[in-house]
Amino acid sequence: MKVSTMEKYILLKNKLPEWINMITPTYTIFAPVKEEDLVFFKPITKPSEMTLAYSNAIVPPKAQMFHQTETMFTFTQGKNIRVNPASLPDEKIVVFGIRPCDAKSLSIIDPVFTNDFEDPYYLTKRKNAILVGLSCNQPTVNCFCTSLNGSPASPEHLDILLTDIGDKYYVELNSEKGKQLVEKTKKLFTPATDADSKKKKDVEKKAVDAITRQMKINNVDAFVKKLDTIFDAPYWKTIAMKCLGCGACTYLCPTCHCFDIQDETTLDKGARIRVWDSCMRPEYTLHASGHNPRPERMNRVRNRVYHKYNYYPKNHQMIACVGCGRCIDNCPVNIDIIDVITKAGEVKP
Amino acid sequence: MVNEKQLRDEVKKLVSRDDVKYVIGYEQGTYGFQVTPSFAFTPEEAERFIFSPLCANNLSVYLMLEEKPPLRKGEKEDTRKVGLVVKGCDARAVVQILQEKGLKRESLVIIGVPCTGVIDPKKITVKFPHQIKPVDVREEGNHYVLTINGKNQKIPKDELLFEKCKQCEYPTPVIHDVLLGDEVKSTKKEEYKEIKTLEKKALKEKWEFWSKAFDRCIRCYACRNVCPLCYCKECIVDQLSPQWIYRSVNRSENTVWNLIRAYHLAGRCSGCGECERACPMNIPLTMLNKKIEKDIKELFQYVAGVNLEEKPLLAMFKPNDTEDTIL
Amino acid sequence: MKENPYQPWLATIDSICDEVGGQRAIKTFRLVFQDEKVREKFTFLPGQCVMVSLFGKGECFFAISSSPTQKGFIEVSVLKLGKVTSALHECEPGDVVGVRGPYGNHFDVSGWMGKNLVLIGGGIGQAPLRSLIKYVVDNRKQYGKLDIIYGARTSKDLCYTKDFAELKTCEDTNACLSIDVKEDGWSDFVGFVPDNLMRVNPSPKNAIAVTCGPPIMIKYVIQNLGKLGFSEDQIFTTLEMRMKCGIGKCGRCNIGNLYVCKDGPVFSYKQLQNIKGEQ
Amino acid sequence: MKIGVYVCECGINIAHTVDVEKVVEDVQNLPNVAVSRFYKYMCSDPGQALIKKDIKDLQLDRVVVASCSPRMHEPTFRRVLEETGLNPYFFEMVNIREQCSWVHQEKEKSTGKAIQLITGAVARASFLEPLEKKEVSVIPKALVIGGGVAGIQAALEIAEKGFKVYLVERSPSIGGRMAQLDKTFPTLDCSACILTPKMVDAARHPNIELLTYSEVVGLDGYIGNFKVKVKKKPRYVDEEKCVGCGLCAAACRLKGRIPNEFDLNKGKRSAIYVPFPQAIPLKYTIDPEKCITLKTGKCGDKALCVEACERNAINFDQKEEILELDVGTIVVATGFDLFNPMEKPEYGYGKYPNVITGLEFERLISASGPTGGHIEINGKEPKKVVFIQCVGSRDKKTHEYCSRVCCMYTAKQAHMVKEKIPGADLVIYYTDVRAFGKGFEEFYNRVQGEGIVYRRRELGDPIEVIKNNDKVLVKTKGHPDIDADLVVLATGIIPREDSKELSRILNINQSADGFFLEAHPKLRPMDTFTDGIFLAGCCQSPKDIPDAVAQASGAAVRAAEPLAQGKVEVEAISAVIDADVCGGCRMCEDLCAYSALEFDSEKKVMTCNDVMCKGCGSCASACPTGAITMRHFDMQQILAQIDGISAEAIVQ
Amino acid sequence: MMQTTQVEVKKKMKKDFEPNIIGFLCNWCSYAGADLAGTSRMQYPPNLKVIRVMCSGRINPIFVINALQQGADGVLIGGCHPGDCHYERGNYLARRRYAILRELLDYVGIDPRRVRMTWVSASEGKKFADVVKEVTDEIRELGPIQQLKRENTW
Repeated sequence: MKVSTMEKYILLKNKLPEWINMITPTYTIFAPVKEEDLVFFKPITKPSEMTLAYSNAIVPPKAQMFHQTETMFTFTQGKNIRVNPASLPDEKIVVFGIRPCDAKSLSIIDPVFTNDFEDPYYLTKRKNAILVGLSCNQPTVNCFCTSLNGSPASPEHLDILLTDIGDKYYVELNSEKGKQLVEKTKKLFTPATDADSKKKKDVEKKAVDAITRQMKINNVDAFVKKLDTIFDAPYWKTIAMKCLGCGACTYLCPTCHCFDIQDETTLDKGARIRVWDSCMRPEYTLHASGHNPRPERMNRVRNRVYHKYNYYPKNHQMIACVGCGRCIDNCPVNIDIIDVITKAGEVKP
Repeated sequence: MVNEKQLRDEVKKLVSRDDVKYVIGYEQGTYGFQVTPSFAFTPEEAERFIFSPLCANNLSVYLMLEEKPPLRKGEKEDTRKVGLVVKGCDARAVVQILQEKGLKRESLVIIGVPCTGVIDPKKITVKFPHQIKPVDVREEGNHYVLTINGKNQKIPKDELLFEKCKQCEYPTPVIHDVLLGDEVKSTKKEEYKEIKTLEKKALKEKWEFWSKAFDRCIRCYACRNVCPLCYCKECIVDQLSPQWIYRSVNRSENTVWNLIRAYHLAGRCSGCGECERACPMNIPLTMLNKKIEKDIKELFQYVAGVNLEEKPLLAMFKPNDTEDTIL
Repeated sequence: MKENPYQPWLATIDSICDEVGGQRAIKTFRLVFQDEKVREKFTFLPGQCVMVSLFGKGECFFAISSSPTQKGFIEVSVLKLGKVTSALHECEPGDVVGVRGPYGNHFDVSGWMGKNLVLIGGGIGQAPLRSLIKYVVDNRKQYGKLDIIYGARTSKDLCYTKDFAELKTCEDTNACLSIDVKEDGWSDFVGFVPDNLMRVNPSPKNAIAVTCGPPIMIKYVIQNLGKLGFSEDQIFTTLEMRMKCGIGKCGRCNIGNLYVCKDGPVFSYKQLQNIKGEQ
Repeated sequence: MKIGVYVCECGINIAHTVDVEKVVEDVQNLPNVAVSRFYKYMCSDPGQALIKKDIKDLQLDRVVVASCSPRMHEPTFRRVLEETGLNPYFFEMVNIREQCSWVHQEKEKSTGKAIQLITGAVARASFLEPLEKKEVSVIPKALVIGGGVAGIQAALEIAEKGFKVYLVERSPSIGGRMAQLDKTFPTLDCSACILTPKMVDAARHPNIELLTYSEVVGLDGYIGNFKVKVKKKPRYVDEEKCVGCGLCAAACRLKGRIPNEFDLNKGKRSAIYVPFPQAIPLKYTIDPEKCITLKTGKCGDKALCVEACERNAINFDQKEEILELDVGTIVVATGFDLFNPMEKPEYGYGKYPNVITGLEFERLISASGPTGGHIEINGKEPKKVVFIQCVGSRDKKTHEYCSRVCCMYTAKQAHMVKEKIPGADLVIYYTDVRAFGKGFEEFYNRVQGEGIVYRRRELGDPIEVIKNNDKVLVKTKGHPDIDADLVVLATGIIPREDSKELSRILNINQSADGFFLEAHPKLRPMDTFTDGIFLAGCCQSPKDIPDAVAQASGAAVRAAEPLAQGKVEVEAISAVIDADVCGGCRMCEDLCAYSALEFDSEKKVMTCNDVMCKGCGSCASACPTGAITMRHFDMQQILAQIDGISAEAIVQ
Repeated sequence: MMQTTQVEVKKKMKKDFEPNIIGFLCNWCSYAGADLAGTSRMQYPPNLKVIRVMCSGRINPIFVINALQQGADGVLIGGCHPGDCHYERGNYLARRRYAILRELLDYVGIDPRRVRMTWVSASEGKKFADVVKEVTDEIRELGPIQQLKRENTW
């Protein structure tokens, strides 16, 4: 999918609405929309609905591929049991304004939904989606993507990346999909100059420099091994003391992908639905027998950390964290993953 | 505000006692204006304790959150006391928990802090969105003085205070073993201005307001988990048979969840506002809780969390309770 | 796009066998796929599992307790415990359920050819072993000595009594039953399964031991196998976790980085010792 | 799961507004429904046999019957299930008669509603759980409240069956209203003559313990195991010692100065008294509100009664006692009050001595009454007597019901006047004469034949009684005025003043008219909705003596049944507490009116006493953790029922 | 002109609309009252479908909310008159719960007239019929419930 030589263009800021208007008939456009001081990715019908002066969406755009609630199929109950497959949407979508970190999160969770059993719900939407990113010029307090080999202006996991370089956007086409999206609207774009490229680099550097909080993981492999040695450390208990066991961190995490499956019914019909679930809840692992392999909050907090920084790297060779800082921003008791991981590195085995 | 040295000394004294397991207080958080709950098991750990206008958390939530794994053979139950730093509204939650017999009074040592109001972190981060280093916040009369990068900034209290604090009727903890500092008397009366304004609106407007708010709900249940009085062993939303509230996240289920949560706190909510603070989706949850608080005050002359001997609101009745809308 | 892995095939309950009654009842359900093509296509090996759906109630993960050598149906044994299993117990022959699978790994039946097998089960834990036993009995010549050690609390809690009656008459098969407490008319061993294992005293030579059952039993069985000289990689067990998807996505059944549904349920003792994670 | 649905046509009661065929057809398709049928009378033997056959042949495990109110036939059908070996609580009844076919006219809509209701029931049925009936042992004793003729009858009958009976009477003597009557209609037996032997029997019966001058003040427990609190008021006379000689009363300083309530204040008594000469027990009682010693602590130099009493029976130190009785069943026979005609001032009652009530008239003509049976008013024998019927009865403003006895007692009283004052002029104002009982019509004809004038007036027509010298003028619309010497008002029977309080103590219901409510007006006229408590006599509705006695006998039989059985089934519907979920908040403890919920301080959870629990479910709906399940009305069942009723496919 | 027709259409729709009303009636008073209305052949609209419970105290506010979720346009709770509860106090407890619930529903914009409570004794058949008429008319006027109802997009 990736194109070898990235094509680079310029889109004047005042042309952006035109571009969006041009692609709106073909694509459902999810863009950042402000509501009650928060930003959400929502379908828009006209460019004026969106806001691009934002740091990041409260709910990560993983929700556009991996719906919080999804009907897997419906069935009829009673005498004539029938299963009716849910129709998978063939709607083409553009996630506009997605941050590079969130785009990376999708690449991170892709293998889970792919593995031996392809998840049709996620993959259909993922394949039908074009990610048009927007570089993060003003990282927030808790942004730390650079600690995880990310960059606020990296086109790596995107189809297209836009970078605000003053009165215009520096446009990088990073995939065939991205190219195709621009193809029909080529007239709005002009090729980027070296000066533009330099400008982009400057903007990126400024943004990188603005990220002041750092998580200290020097070597991923070493850190994974380190965690293996401190699994039983009392450290986890001290972290978990504060934890309330709410699911805010998991629901808002762009790489968390756990779900629950439930049947919802009326008298004669029903649907099997899946909803986001959270490993922070005791019910998550509770056996019908009453046994719970992760009975205490300590087990669950540790599992969450290990899942991202130990199990995931073991299985998929990457840390399942992009450094977006949402879990830090939204923890009611200031459990701070930067702090947790940095200090874990210092714990003696 | 409280003298921190006095607070630490008190906590050190407590944790040195054989019958005290640990004391829950506040310490400096990891960035900016964050303050975080802190557990002192030893006098050294008590050194971390602080108290400032940033100490918003209601620590009484931890009283019912402590997990007690089943005892092993021969193991004895740890019956040592837990110490707790409480503000006015936190103390009401403690009273309510004790009243509901969730805990025994003897199992607690309560350090009361007369409270002159705490800062809403949402309000302060809007003003200083990129503050990473910890900030010293002091109170001076009607102002807060913030020392940021060596410079002092004076901000009127009203701009930063939680709304709940502006009409607090019980700023001095109604229950305590030790009271640090002088009692703060309230001259305020909860006016429920916001509630009354909304009440008067047309049904359609009210529904628009709330459905929009509930639509945002992602059912992370932070509101529930942060609430000191939501301590059911199994919450109704987690029950599967019967399943009253479907796990689907949509307007109907979200509305019902939020209504049930509020209803469940009828006559129990101490008004600490933690639910709203914890909500990542900015749902004005206290407006639901306060509404019920107002109603039960008016209908049944009932105030939660101020009297240890009070019986639960919904477990009793008066023969002449309101009949207004009964056919 | 491949077939939707979450969507079950319809299967009819062909027959139900009451294994154990009472509070913790166990029933074995024989399921026949409605679609003939599925019936043909569905292949599995002992140890593998299926997700059985009761529409409107939910899904549960069960080890297949019949053997791949038995064609045209699969069987699952169900302990009545939660919402779905209780509802399953209410079902009658002719009722329709959903089945998807097979999932998970399996006993290494080809790798174990020529070896002596010691199969140690307790209670409902016998279900996956039953599949293996049938498989081995049906391919008897390819395996060495077969020791089956199975126990339950009382004689009424023993599953598959009919099978055992047959097994006892089989040559080269040593089926040793036990119950925990003495009962009138019980001629087999009285005592716990790990003790019965010591009594049977199988040789570790060229042998594989597989144990399934309650965690506490497994713990002592493994200890005793060690005493008998079995090494870590000679001992296998199956694990259980709360499951939802069955295909390694929903997240909850992990032990460390392994998912029981996908990477298990069969693990060697050696493997388990190296996993950091809650079991 | 196999559910059988049976729809009853109830003759045409249901079928005329509900298309049962369509109902059966539609519900056939519901999940889990194995069979649905309709039949003319489901409750009939063939109807029941139909269900039984299906249960056996089709192996049904739940049964839904759509017919009349479950308050009527639920037990019938539960028995059907039981007889086939199915748990009786696997039954669900749908009310498509009282709450559907009888109250709606449009066939289409009633049919739709019936389908919705049945769908709800079917949905609920699949979640029904088997319940075990609970048995409790029965204390082989009974309590009868009220010592009137009904109470006496009930007590005697229970006692005769060999069970101990406490007969509680609030006044100093048993006998009740009947003791106040002179003659009884239509046979003109002397009331006292037929009642007194019964009173004596009751007093003498070894199984009956009389508790006169006593009141029931509290009740706890349940059928088979009631705990009754009885307040025994002090008589200030030692009952053991008093022989009823009456010397004390004769000696009393207040002799002849206190109006006697028994004579409706027409006669006079002492402060120490028996209400009437045949009182049982014949023990004297000191009126604490009148007795000088009790009021002032001193009565002259020495209380004369004390002096007079040879047996030293008088004891001013007696105190009120609270007795606790354990009984298995209770018969309530608390009788009635009479309408107070002061509420209808137009009759002049209370203003003019010439206007008296029927009961006052009874005392007047009674040989043991204040005048020794001589009819006199203002010291003269009346020549012109007017009777007015329906005073406080059949009157929307006061009491809407008919008191049933006034027509006949008025006829009887008129007859008595004629007998004693042959020349008297008698006019009876009536609206309808209701002479429905045995011998009533004959008696009415006889009285008419005696020259007594019956004048009809419409119920709405006012009658006015005004003073005319020492007589009164009775003015009636459409009739000439009558200058009468005596006006007798036939006042109606009304519920006792304290019946509300008693209904609360006993936890039984009152109907709209204030009388105690029977469990079923036709089929369970003696039962209340509280198991183990039965009704007899006028506390349930106005009755004449034979009806009261008949009902008392019936109530006695009902009350004796559990005593004879020795055990009784109590409500299987009760709360269960899941100890794993219970948080021990003890909220429910305060809620339960029956103290069925107890805190287990060791396990720190609540426990529910099955037998004490009445199954109201208040605790379950208040339990914050949802630890309390209300059997037979659990969340799952109700949820399913709502779902079924509202199922879109059906509602459309 | 155009406007009037629209209003008329709207009115007509309201008239045609048959609300689904769920009644939770206590066994001892209001259910008996409903039975009496039946034996007295008092006519009332068929929209109310009764769920019998032992006592109004059994009615958890969640029942009401759930009924509205599952498609009831209105809910009627029936209990014994104050002081007459078969279980002494269930109706008093229910009354408190109801008062709070009603206020709360109103506050979030759900017409509180959709949830009503009534005291009907076993002898008040007429009252029961009248209440059902009144409630049905009122809810018919309010139209189908727009809030709370489960959409079940599947």
